[in-house]
Amino acid sequence: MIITIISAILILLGVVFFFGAALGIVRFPDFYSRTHAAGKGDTLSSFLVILGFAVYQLKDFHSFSHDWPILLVILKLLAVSLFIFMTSPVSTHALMDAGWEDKVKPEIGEGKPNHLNDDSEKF
Amino acid sequence: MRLSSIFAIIAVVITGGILLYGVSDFPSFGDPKSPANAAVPGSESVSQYFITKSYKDTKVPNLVTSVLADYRGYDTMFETVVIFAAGMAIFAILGSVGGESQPRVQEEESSFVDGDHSRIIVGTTCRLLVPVIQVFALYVIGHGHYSPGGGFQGGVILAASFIIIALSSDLDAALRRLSEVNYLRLACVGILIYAGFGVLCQVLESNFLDYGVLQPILLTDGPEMARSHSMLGVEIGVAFTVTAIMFAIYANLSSRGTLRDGL
Amino acid sequence: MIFAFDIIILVFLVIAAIISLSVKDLLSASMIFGIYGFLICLLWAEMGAVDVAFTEAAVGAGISAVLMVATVFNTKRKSSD
Amino acid sequence: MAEFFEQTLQPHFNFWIYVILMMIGLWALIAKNNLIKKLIGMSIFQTAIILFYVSLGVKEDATIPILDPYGQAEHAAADAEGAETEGEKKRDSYIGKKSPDPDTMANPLPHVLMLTAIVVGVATLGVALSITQMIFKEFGSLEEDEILEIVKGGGVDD
Amino acid sequence: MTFDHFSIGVGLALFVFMLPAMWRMSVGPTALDRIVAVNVIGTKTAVLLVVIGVVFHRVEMFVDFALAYALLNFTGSLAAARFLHKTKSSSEIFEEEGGAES
Repeated sequence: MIITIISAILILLGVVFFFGAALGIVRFPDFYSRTHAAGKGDTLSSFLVILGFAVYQLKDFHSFSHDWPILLVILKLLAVSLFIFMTSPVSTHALMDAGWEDKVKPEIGEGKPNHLNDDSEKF
Repeated sequence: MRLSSIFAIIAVVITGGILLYGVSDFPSFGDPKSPANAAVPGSESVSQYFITKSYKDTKVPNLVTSVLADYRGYDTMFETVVIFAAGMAIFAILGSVGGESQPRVQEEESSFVDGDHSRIIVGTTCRLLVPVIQVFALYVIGHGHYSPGGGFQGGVILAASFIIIALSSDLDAALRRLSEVNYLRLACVGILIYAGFGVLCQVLESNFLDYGVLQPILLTDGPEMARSHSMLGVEIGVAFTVTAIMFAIYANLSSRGTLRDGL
Repeated sequence: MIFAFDIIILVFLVIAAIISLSVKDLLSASMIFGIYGFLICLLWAEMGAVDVAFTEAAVGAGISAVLMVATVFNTKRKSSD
Repeated sequence: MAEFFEQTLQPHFNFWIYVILMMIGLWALIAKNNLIKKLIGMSIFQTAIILFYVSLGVKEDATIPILDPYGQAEHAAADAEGAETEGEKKRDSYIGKKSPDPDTMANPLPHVLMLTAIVVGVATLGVALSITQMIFKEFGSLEEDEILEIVKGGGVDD
Repeated sequence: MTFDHFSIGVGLALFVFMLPAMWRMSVGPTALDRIVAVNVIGTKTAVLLVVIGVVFHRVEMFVDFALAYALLNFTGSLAAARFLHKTKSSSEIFEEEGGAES
């Protein structure tokens, strides 16, 4: 029972972060900030949801000799989240770099330092 | 709106209307007693036979693999031949086979320029991930008896790993790992492995692709395990062909058949 | 078969198909066709066809979109409709 | 409302959507001007047909067509009933003891037929894309009407 | 309420959160926004496959192709990024003839 509650809490936390990422994709003004929402929010929340389901697998775990396949499943689930952690930020990074090459203008508010709109200076 | 567009809408609406009308006579979705799933009275359904008897016949828990490589092995063999033929068609259309005979110049591994952050991040991650993807592809091919997977899936994933190499550095780097001559050889070897299993059964005085007679060669206990092991061999053949042809399609398409300076 | 997922995926599928046919940028069209592949894979997974879903996962994520992007790279990116 | 849902919507909703997807694909094949759009339409048409085939093998409340080597689903049901004792727990020996019930397992035959069709579909898509590239090399355009005009005007002057 | 119902609810929530990405995919405004939306939906697909596996009580089978998605998901984005590096910028392509990118 305690395992189910822990996993439910982790999964709900992940769903909350998914909601944040979805909100960011709609509400943010320009491409770069949307990429930021997609890269960070989705990665963390998918990690949390998958971790929650991995914890839930432990409910059938009674003894090591009978239930070792469950440990294998948990290992694979953790591998899924690890690879999402590696690939999702890299692809958003590549996209952001391509956007800079593609001359997508970032949106800067009034009165802010505006060096990002200067094409001559690439950070 | 163009005239052809109006005619297209008329044709599509008529076809779709007829099909929508016909759908109303279908058995409902998910019905276990529909004619495709259950036995017609007086005869045994073939899919019910596959579900109930397949494990006894072949000792393979994944029913899809056992039906794919054993009961319908002849079909799968010619599906593989179709993929091979598609690869040959692409070579014929884009004209790349035998384009250059001298070996490719062995260049240095492309080094990173200072400040080229994108190349460093993407290149390093791909270098870390490609071995994992290749090991995973081999796992998918080999473990296809017990979990979803098999030759087609594993071959496609293996080809995708080479495509990732080509995307993270350049096409030359991928072609150095799997060159033009080698992928052609690999595609042919895959089909020869598949057909070889069939001919081997014929040599042992049985039908084409009837794996049960291979028991004295494979040294297994019982013809069921012989069928299981032969399926593994057949899947490996499929994986060779699919890997080679999928990578060949990408390499030719991305460089217009020249195999140089691709995407 | 999970009926709740079934309806939603089918509706999304029609939306993705229409969007990928209506954008004028062929690069976007090929990438949105990738989304169509993801949704098809989910549909097969919830129908219980795991092997088919695995094939679609490998093909749709790894090969299909990349082939289209390669062709668009070698031809023209702008489409008239 | 519930009656409409059970009598009309649930049995045939999937098939309606397949027909709609097929109509979208056919419309794109006929009416779209760009060749790559036509190929996308062809792929949509193809997936609609594959979807139709696979959905013939779907059974309600059925599991996937892979026998359970460790009997996990069975044990979950037994745990829920509370009838499980430690002595009966032999996960390895579940399969092979009894033959599975055909009604509780999805039909594997359509999966096999369609699994190869997907990979073959990608290979043929590759062939179509290579033909597209050669058309672009020859005519310099991917639009159908421009290509037709060039063909009607006597072909490409080399 | 069993854990199955909870899992189905989580799956439905993930589908609902896919809708903003679909909307971003349809309105653009640039091609890169659409590609980011593709990326987001790809990540959600890998999670949803695990959810479906939990509902079927067969996670050990479904986790394999969640793994495949996690490993291969960035191929498309990588190809698109490379495409944009190697061609001239999309604003030039779409504005030289006066046609808006949509």
